[in-house]
Amino acid sequence: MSMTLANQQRIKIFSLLSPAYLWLTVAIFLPLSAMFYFSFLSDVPFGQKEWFYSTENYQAFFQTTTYAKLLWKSIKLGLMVTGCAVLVGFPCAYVLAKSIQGRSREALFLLVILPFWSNSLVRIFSWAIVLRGNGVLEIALNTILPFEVDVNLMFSTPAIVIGLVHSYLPYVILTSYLALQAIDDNLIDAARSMGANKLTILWRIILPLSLPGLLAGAVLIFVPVVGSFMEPRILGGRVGTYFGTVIEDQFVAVFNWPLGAALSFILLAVVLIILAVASPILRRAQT
Amino acid sequence: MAEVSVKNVTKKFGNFTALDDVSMEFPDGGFFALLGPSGSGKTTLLRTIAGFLFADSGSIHIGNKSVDLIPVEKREIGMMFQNYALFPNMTIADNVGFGLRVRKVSSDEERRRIGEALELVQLSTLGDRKPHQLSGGQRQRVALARAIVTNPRVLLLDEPLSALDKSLRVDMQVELKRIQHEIGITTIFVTHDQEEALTLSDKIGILREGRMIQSGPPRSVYNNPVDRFTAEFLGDANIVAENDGNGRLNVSGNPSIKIPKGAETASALAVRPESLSISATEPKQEGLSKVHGRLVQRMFAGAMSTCIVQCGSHTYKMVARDQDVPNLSEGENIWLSWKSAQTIVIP
Amino acid sequence: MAEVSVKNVTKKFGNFTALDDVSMEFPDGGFFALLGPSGSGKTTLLRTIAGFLFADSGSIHIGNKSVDLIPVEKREIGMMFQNYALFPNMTIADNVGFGLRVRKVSSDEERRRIGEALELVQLSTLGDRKPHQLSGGQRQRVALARAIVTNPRVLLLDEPLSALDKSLRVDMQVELKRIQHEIGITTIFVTHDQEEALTLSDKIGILREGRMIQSGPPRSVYNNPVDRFTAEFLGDANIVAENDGNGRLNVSGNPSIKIPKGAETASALAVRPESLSISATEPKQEGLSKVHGRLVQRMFAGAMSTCIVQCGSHTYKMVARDQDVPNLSEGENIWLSWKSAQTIVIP
Amino acid sequence: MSGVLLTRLGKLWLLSILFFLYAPILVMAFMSFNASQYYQLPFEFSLKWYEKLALNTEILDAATRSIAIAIVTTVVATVLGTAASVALFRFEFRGKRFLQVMLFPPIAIPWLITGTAMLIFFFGIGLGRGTPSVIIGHVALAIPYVIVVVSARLATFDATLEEAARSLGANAWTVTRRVTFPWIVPGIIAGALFAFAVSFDQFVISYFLSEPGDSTLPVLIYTSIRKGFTPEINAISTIIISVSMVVMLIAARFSNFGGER
Amino acid sequence: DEIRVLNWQGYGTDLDWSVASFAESSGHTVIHEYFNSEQEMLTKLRTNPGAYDVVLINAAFTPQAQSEGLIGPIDVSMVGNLADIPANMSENVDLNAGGSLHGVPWTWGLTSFAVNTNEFKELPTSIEVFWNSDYAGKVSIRDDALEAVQFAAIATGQDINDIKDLDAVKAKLTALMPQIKTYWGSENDWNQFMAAGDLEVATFWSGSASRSMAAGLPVQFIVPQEGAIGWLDGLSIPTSSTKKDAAHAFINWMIDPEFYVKWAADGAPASANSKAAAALPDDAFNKRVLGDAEVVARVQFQRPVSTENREAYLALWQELKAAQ
Ligand SMILES: Nc1ncnc2c1ncn2[C@@H]1O[C@H](COP(=O)(O)OP(=O)(O)OP(=O)(O)O)[C@@H](O)[C@H]1O
Ligand SMILES: Nc1ncnc2c1ncn2[C@@H]1O[C@H](COP(=O)(O)OP(=O)(O)OP(=O)(O)O)[C@@H](O)[C@H]1O
Ligand SMILES: [Mg+2]
Ligand SMILES: [Mg+2]
Repeated sequence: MSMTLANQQRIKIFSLLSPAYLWLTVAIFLPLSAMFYFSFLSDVPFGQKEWFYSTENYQAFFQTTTYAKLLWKSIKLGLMVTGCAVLVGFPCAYVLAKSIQGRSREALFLLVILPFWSNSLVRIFSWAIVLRGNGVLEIALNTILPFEVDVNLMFSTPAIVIGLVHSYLPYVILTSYLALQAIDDNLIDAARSMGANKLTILWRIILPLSLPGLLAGAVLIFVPVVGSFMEPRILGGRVGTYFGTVIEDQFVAVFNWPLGAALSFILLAVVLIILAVASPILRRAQT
Repeated sequence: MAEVSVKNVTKKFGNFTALDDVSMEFPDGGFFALLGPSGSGKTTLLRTIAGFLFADSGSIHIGNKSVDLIPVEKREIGMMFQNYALFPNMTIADNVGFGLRVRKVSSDEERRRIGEALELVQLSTLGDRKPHQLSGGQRQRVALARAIVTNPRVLLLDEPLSALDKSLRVDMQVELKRIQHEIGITTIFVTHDQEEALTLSDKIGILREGRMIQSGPPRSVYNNPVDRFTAEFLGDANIVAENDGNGRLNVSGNPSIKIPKGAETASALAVRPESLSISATEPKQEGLSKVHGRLVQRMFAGAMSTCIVQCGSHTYKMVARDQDVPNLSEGENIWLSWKSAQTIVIP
Repeated sequence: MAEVSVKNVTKKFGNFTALDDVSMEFPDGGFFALLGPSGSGKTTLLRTIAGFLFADSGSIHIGNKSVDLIPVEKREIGMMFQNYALFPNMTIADNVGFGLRVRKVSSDEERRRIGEALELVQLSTLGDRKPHQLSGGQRQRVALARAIVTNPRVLLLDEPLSALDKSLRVDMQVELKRIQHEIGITTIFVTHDQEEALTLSDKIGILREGRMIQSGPPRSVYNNPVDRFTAEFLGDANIVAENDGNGRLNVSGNPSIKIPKGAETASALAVRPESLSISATEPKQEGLSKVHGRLVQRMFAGAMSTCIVQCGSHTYKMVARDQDVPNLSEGENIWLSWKSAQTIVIP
Repeated sequence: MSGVLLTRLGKLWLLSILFFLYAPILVMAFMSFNASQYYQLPFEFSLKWYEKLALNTEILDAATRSIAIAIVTTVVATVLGTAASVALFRFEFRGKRFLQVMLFPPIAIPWLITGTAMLIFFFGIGLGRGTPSVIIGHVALAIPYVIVVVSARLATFDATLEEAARSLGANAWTVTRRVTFPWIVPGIIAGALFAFAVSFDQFVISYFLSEPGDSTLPVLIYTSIRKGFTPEINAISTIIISVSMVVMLIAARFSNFGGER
Repeated sequence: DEIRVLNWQGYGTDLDWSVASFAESSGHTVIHEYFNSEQEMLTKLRTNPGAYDVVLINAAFTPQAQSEGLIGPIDVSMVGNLADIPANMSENVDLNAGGSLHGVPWTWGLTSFAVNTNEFKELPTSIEVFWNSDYAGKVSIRDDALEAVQFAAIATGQDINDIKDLDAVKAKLTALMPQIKTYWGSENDWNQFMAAGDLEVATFWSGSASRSMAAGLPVQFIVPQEGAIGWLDGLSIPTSSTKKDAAHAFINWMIDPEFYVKWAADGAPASANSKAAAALPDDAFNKRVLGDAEVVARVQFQRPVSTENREAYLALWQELKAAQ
């Protein structure tokens, strides 16, 4: 009976969605489709090079264990970085949303994102200065501590994790903040009146209610970290070879685009599968 | 299970004083009603007792011990919020069971007690729904069930039955009374329903603009209001005489209104609508105060009817069962009378 | 300003039927009350009239035109929500002024009308506050002011006064009546307060489990309930006789209960608590039905007192003004009687 | 009291995290005042990098261009992204899950690949390189971030508020502007800040799509790696961060977007 | 005209003073675009026809560019300074791919290694220093498959352009891995790591080394007795260039001794122009080290690498890296 009302709604949805998705189509989906097409070619079809269709690029992934090993390493890195960022960032967001009031909250809200505005390369090189032996961290610790310590975190997995957590922390802080700040304080009061301690309230009330925000943040971290290459390369040194760096090599150094594209689509597929498997579990956790 | 006392509590929001030197005793195991106009500080008082708000001065004692340093979750209270505060992410059963799970009750026992509580509020079939799938009154009942299921020492209820229809409300009142009686929970509840306050409670407290104006057993507050506000707020009151400002009562030149002994300097005299009798002719008995007037309106309101009578510049309201009101029509000249003992002296 | 009619509306949530073939007419400019137990579909019906929910079948007409294809914002309604739905980011004045600004009212006029509306709900001084700084009753009044300030054609109020104390509620009732009268807004309100429904409305509708059981002028519904549920829901009812299942009324072997003519096959007979008289001795007048019993409890409830009387297996409830009840003590043997004309026949 | 203690601890935690977030920024600023070209310690104060920067029109031009592109990107991406998230979150329709999943490729596929793909595609359709292409690319990369962040906020919106507004006669646009929008402002602002960051720090897309001679700051920085980028880069970064910080703090002073309930 | 030059950043052509004086003398302005690997350079040429007028190509890649039709023959008559370039350079087979000159020899240099002189009392003379456990964790090589493999080929005494025993190379590199602290990717990395003391021995380019030394870093470039990798860079003109005259003029200016001497002062690779080399002061790095005939004899110049070999090297290198 609400034919036209439904139609009106359809028009509304369409007009809200189409600009963004059209834009994405032109600038991302179509180019990526071209890339997807390339991933089935033997060589890029430019100049006078010869090429033919093949799935050899995808086969390459399975021919050696190198790629699978690196992909697994990247996923582990993604989980580790996401985990650290959530553990570090969520409490932060909570304090920001619930303990800080008034103007200073707005200011802190902005300050959290601001580091993001610096160039990532400059930021990572700065981390290098901090983390290396005889670097800022070691000097600072030695001036504070009464005994000599020797900190050289540079070129190690911890260095990569620190650099990546730093780069992506604002995502989880802000998305969690957005969700936390919307929780009605009365709910927390109600739980307290029933004798719930802080931990129970966190676990049973705050976490489930802020889960949409927390998850958005986690996804925004996990997904790019799995494909990251710059931070591992610069901060990881010898151990900094990941799936992302291999893809980068294909594009920047070796210029085997078809293989690079194939590897990225494998990466995308794996990431989507992980998200698809995780989402029902998480949705159940929310209730 | 524990007596509650509120001692000289003052609470400000910014420079607005929501509670102003409020004191009241709530003896162990009693049933207490807080009344007051909208915005008078009832919720604020409950929240202070619960421990969500910290008094600017004064203190709260529960079971003879100051709880000023004890956080909410250790006070062993059950609280029902005016806006319910149901957990939107949990089912009804989980909402009700929250307090039990916190107390690490065995899961059998938990299930049993959730079942009982839902039964009590007549929602047994809705345990699996989420709060947003319930009607207003259903939500209110879930909140009530949630507050009582843990058998707290003190039960604080903020308008627990306001969204319920009369028959359900009566059922709930009976249950609340039963629980309070059986387990002896000290219960403090805020209500706008005077009948509820008067019939259920052992003691009522009347708040106005953050001050506790009067407290005591319902009948005594009803019959001996300390001021005109209370007289008019709790029940209804026809003011029949007012102090003329020179310390003498002014009965508007109506000598047939008898001023009780010792009340000559009271601030006002009042009579309750239900104390009035209406008659077409002047009643002749001894000891009656009476006024002459015109029946302006007769209104049907179910069990009771209301008559509005205009007597000079005063408008009187009288209530009675329809069958107890003589057959008079609007516009007729009539007499209102009352036993002088029923005149309320407002000091 | 416009008549509303609800025609055979059915609404389901999943497989739960919230409204089941509901029809009701709300003539132009009237004041209508919807009553029903908690969860009976009152809010659902209001929301369907407003246009937030689409009926699964049936249709809604406003001003003789079907509005099924007209979106909420074009229906020119004013709606007050059971949970208020105040805009948290706006001040009280902005909340109230929202509908005006949408209508592009000049800012002078806007200010004036916001002022008036806030005055009406007695919140003039709080215009600058945010909703979270108000008490429950204050929020409710803001919601009310917001719904009426735009002078809509139809006003839909979901328990508009439930959080208000009696005197404020009476004030608001008077104002609502005045506005409805002056501007002629068709007003439909949900209430749990029977007195409110009976005194204010031109017509009431009683919902139960999604069905409209009875509708009509208050007095007629009160005096001629169509079934036992209505009899007991609206007001109170003592069931004095029930059908024995063979099509004959069973007066529990009490021959002094007179069965009205033609009521021999009715499903039950009832009498309202306020119809009863109580006496220590058997009343001898003609035309009275009567029962003998024991006064179990006498309860003070302000204007009215309630007596509970046990008569064999039946429990009777009687209400009257304290002064109209003879001086009897609990436990005494007494007679209850009523004029046979006051026996309610439930068909 | 334990509550107070916990609150204190919480604030302390927040402060340490802020310190963590700013540690490299501080080092970056610190090094811009250090004389050594190779970021060698010990520290030796010098303003020479700022002096050099003042003469380096290439860096200054690139910085200005980057800021301009980032602002345009932020505005466009925020508007489009917010609109889309409103549609995705407030309505039910077929294909919704698909559209939501489609937000992941731009985030998941390394920018390098996306950038290359764009380059090829834009050449294919004859758009070629240049600032318009750069902006198209930046906006596209920023949109998913805006949508994800704004949606996180929308998830907490109480739909009866919209109903209330509609009952008062507000049309869809007014409802959005006056009721929905104020509630999601914090999300929109966060989304906009991310969009700005995505664009302002976007090296790959700009690298592929900008025309020779008008590269952006990140491109300049990235390509100067080979030769060695000098503390001049730190100097310009320090200036940009300080200025943004001042602007933001002023904005925070005069506006209220942290959300309120 | 405005010409566009594609080159590594900071590699001679984009010096401010030179661009300025070229503009002054010829009236042509110069705009630069940079690449980060030869492959990227090729791709840029392929995907941006018409965008560049001069491009720097390593001689090992010139045949490929020529065979793909990306670059065209040089008009020798328009490059007067070509006369000063010795025949061994100008007749280089790779630069003369397709039978005519496609790249004007510009600079050449070595890929060998440099050490931190603070740590080395005595400079090493053998490449084996990389495998010396004293320097474990202080060693670096560039993250480049070809360079790594050719480096190991030298260490195992093989011809870098014709590696017979790839297993030996792999074994040598496997043994090298634990010694490595990090891979370096750019000159900037290298300098910073050295300056910070992270590294003591690292492969390096001769031109870069001279720059680092000029900037005051305590390093010394070593050409070990086992030999070193040599490379030759030429300047080419894309077929699609529309400003060929200006392009030729620019190339001519680039191999002019006047330009070179000034460039060499702040660190440059060796010039292909013998006059330019001769004009250097005696203590200049390029004259001191690369001018030594005994050193030049040890250099193995890079030739083009076949696709199969390139892929094999890459697989080897990736496998080694992934194993870390
Ligand atoms: N989204 C929903 N899903 C399932 N059931 C619902 C939903 N919303 C309401 N209901 C059910 O529909 C019935 C009618 O609800 P409605 O809110 O109309 O009741 P009501 O008469 O307003 O009650 P109250 O007086 O308690 O507010 C209730 O039983 C409620 O549980
Ligand atoms: N956060 C606040 N800031 C300022 N004033 C407040 C705040 N909270 C409550 N108030 C004011 O304090 C007074 C008391 O509020 P309270 O909620 O205790 O009233 P109440 O007696 O419960 O009223 P109601 O019956 O309407 O619920 C009210 O006038 C209210 O406006
Ligand atoms: Mg309250
Ligand atoms: Mg309702």
